Amino acid sequence: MGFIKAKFNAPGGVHPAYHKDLAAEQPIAEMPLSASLVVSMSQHLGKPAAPTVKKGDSVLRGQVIGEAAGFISAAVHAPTSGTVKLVADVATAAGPRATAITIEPDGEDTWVEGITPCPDWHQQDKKEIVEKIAAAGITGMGGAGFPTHVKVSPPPDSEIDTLILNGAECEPYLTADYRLMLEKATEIWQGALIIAKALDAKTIYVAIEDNKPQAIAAMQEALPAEVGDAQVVALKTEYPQGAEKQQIFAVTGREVPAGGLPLNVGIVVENVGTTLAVWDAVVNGRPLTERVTTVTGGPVAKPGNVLARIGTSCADMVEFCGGTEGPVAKIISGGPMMGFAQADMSGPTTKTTSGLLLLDPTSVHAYESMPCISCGRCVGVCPMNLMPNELSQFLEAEDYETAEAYNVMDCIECGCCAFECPAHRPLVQHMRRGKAQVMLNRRKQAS
Amino acid sequence: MTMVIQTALTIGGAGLACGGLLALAAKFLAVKEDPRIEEINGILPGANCGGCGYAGCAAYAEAVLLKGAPINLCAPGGAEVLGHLADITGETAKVAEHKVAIVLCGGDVSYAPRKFDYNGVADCRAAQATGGGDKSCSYGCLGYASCSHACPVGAIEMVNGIAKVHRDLCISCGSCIRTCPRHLIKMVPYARTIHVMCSSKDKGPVVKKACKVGCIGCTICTKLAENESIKMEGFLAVVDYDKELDNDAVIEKCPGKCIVRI
Amino acid sequence: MTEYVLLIIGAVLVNNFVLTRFLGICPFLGVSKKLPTALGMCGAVIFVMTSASAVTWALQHLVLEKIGLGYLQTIAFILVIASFVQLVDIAMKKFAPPLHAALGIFLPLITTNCAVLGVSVLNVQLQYGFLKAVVFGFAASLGFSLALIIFTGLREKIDRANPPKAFQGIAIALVTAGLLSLAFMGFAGLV
Amino acid sequence: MSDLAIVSSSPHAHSGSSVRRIMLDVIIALVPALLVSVYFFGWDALRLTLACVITCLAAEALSRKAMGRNLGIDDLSAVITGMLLAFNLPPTLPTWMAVVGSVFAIVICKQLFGGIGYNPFNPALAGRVMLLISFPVFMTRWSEWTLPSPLAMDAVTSATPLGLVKTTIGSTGALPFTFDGTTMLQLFVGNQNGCIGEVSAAALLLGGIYLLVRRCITWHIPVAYLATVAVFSGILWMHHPQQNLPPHFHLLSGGLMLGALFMATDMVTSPVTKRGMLVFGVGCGILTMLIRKWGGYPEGVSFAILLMNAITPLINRATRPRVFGAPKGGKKQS
Repeated sequence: MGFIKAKFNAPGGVHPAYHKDLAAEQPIAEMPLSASLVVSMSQHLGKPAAPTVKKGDSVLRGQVIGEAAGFISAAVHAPTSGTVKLVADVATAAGPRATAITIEPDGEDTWVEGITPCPDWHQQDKKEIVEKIAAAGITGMGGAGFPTHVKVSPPPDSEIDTLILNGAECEPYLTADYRLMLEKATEIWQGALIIAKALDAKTIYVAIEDNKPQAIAAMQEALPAEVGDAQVVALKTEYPQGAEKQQIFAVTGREVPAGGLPLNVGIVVENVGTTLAVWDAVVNGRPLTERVTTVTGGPVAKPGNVLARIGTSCADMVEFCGGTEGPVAKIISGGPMMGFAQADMSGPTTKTTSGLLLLDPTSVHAYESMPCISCGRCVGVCPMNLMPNELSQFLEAEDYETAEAYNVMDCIECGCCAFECPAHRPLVQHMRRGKAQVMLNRRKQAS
Repeated sequence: MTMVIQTALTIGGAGLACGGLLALAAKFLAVKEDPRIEEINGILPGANCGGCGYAGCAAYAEAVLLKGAPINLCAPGGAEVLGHLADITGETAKVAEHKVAIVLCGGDVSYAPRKFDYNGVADCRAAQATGGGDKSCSYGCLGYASCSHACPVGAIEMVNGIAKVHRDLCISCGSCIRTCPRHLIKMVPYARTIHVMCSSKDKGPVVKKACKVGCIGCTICTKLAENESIKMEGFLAVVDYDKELDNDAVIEKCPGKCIVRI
Repeated sequence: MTEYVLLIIGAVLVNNFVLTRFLGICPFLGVSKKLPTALGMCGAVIFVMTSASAVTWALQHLVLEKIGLGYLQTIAFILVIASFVQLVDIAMKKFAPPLHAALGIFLPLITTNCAVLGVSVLNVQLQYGFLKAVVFGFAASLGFSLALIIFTGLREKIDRANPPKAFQGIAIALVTAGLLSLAFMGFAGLV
Repeated sequence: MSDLAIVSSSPHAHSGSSVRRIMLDVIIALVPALLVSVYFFGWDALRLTLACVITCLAAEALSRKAMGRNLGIDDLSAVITGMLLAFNLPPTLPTWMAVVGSVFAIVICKQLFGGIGYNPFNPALAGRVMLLISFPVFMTRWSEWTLPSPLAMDAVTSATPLGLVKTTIGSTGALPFTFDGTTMLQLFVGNQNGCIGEVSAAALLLGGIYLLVRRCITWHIPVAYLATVAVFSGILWMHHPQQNLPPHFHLLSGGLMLGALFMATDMVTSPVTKRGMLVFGVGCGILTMLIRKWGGYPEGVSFAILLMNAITPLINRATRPRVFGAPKGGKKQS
């Protein structure tokens, strides 16, 4: 039984230089504990978690230090045992301020009590699985950070028939998911079966770009015998194949309605890293306290894939990878297409930090505010079929009504338009700002 | 002579015919509307600043008559417009106190450096959403002039990288307040001249590191100021504009040099 | 039949009222900011111009010429046109208030739209028969509409342009109209 | 440069394309046509090209300076405007007229709108049409060169092939020459009377292929344009072979190749959507043939493209793609 090729391909898309060779062959390396860990209460979409510890408290690994504050929220756990040094508001790279808890590890790394492995997860029913996922504080680890327990408990009226494991990793430079698929294929499959059980999904696809034949082979080989309808799907190598709506279309030919969710077409997509975390939570009973991050880019001396505790500072990770060689002009949390640039390396990693990318001055792209020359390239590459050229012009003129009428809210901020723009316009930034303003206006109107 | 009569008759006849037609049309197709709406619209300043909370002067005019909106919402119009509105509607209302906008940040480029090199759209809201803003102080004025662009009367000028309101030009419409992502702009009574030009809620050491004219939360001013007209909100001294304050001591004694008279 | 086709092509493209005869510039510049408003204006002008052509033809040939008062042409025509526009105004206020509000002052100004008077006078000058006069009036209003719609598209583009301060607004619109008129010269000699 | 890290919005990667690079590619693509025109028209071709390019650059720099804006001539777009305008001029045109046309193109048609990206009309074409209307005699006085070509047979009228056809059909009702292989070959290599840059279909096609390979243009506009002209003229020709020129003659003569490959494809003034580009090309083709066949001018390419430029915003509006996930064939948003 071989893998199948994706029958469909979503509109648009670009082919950036991949640079995956920097870290692709580096096995996942576990990093020693840092001297201090900073755990943000806002590592996911939705409401930030509410801190449950105060300065001076001692905590154990896996202990809840932040409670989910609402349905769309996620719990946060202590990444190791130690003492709480500080609970304070800090500015995050994305803008809004959030509470963060600084922990000084005691070096013992003692697990909190009550971690009970359950090797035969089949005994657990749907409800228990979802509860365990929620208790483990798992969020989407591909980048957006949507709480996973919400995803795996769809409203009762929606029927989910398909689970797609997202192993596309279409972001250049990043190889964390690739390494996971090579090294943990069996566990990922088990995780997939657990999620499929929670969802009652009959079909499981693993979507991988066809520039990763080894990952395809590894996942193919590990395909468990017990599963009926499961398949590895090779996607055409094109950014953004990892974007949810585009991937669903590529794999199944179903179009998620504009403004809708994948569950509207009976599908749930989970990142492979998330799936592994689910396996860990359900089988080993362990909450999410660490993740694999690709530390890469020209100035990194020894790029690699690092298994680090959540809250490890970027500087420590880079140090673990041999430090830097030559000047660093840009520090990016995530990949080059959708990652967030950081002011410095002091910031901590979160559940969503899939990569830490350093760029030297020559590979930094500078935005200009040149006028649009209407070349139409952004229109051609937009995977959502929008017209970023005119949307950006409406938004520059602060005409939010027109931009909204022309579907600015459907923008997925993938960056294809700005990647192609010969006038070097900051198109994604315009969209992002426009979307925020439209949301603000809508809220104002509702109230 | 015949020609004159003929001319007069023809034109007169045609005119009568047309007039009759129009009269009929006006009768059968008439649309009722309150003539006062147009009248009020004419009295309003026509700046369409939106300060009243309605989409523009015309919308406000309609709201006053049809939805019973208060008649003292037009800040640019001031007492004069209020008087006219009172005459038309028969309502009475007090003139709202003359307020002007002020940007509560004094950390210009010479006092507060940049913490990274921002590359992108020159707009405060965009800059704030990209890395949290490039100013060393995470509460200070970013200086990308969004408020200045939003001001309908050009009352906000960028001086040394921060926004300054010309208080005599300000029409207190509040457009600037809505654009500032850091909520630095406040409406304060025109008569008041002493302000704490800082909005940083950070602790003293953090403020000191970020800006040379920030409020370090020393609380000296709160002790000097009469009847609690300056209060502490966390680590920040805030003027209570409901209480009198005219005391040069607070200005002289402020170690952060952030209390000023404008 | 060919005759009428040529008449229409002539009035729409070759001797476009706005772009080659330069009549009706006021609404052309005034209501070309948004497409829906422009379309409303087109409807109003098509109605007024076609019916005014018919009525003024009748007035000229059945009344004025019969009694030798041909020289009253202009004033009589304006009277008729003015009434027509008032009629449209009243009707629109009743049946399409948003459009009425959007057109604003430009609706009554069709009265002084020289294109309407122009077509009536041209009908007399060119000695068209009744049917031909009506067709010509209709074609001329089509030409006006075509120019207005094209220009509205351009206006939406140049509204986002960045002209020097002295040329912002109506100045750059006039420059654009001039260039559009230049392009329309290509139709010269077509009929 | 400061030591601070650079922070910008995503994406942090870029394809490496730039406006300047695109413009440079277009200039490179125009070089073959320039060489051919120098070969056939000699010094005059060089004189006009230089005059136009230099004037355009100077006008761009001066007008931007007068407006108090940054000098923006390093994007090279003014060079292209200059070259295209020159390519649309007859070899005998006095230099000062070329200068007037260039100033008009750059100042009125481009900089008044705010410079690159904002102009609704192709500046070179608008400049050419302005000259054609202002100086019709000079703009249609063709070469005094004795070209080694059967098409330049009438040294007295020295008209372009299309002009010759228009006048001869008008007076005699028959076509002035036959369409054997030699004639076609001469047309193809550029051995014909005409504006300096438009004569050689071969050189222009070479440049067009370069642009396609470099992804500066897409196939949509040129193919739609040329195919429409071919089909339109083909129908006429099959209907009345004695009265009408065959499609291949239409394709190879006049400014069609130059227009279809270099001027209709001007990014700023053509639609941004693929469907819009097809509509644009078809519209250009129909208007070109209308003017060539029934209009007062022997050639209609410039006017056709200018007219389509004018409705480009409407085409963009009408060919907005269906948003991914929006209902198919559903209601269009206003």
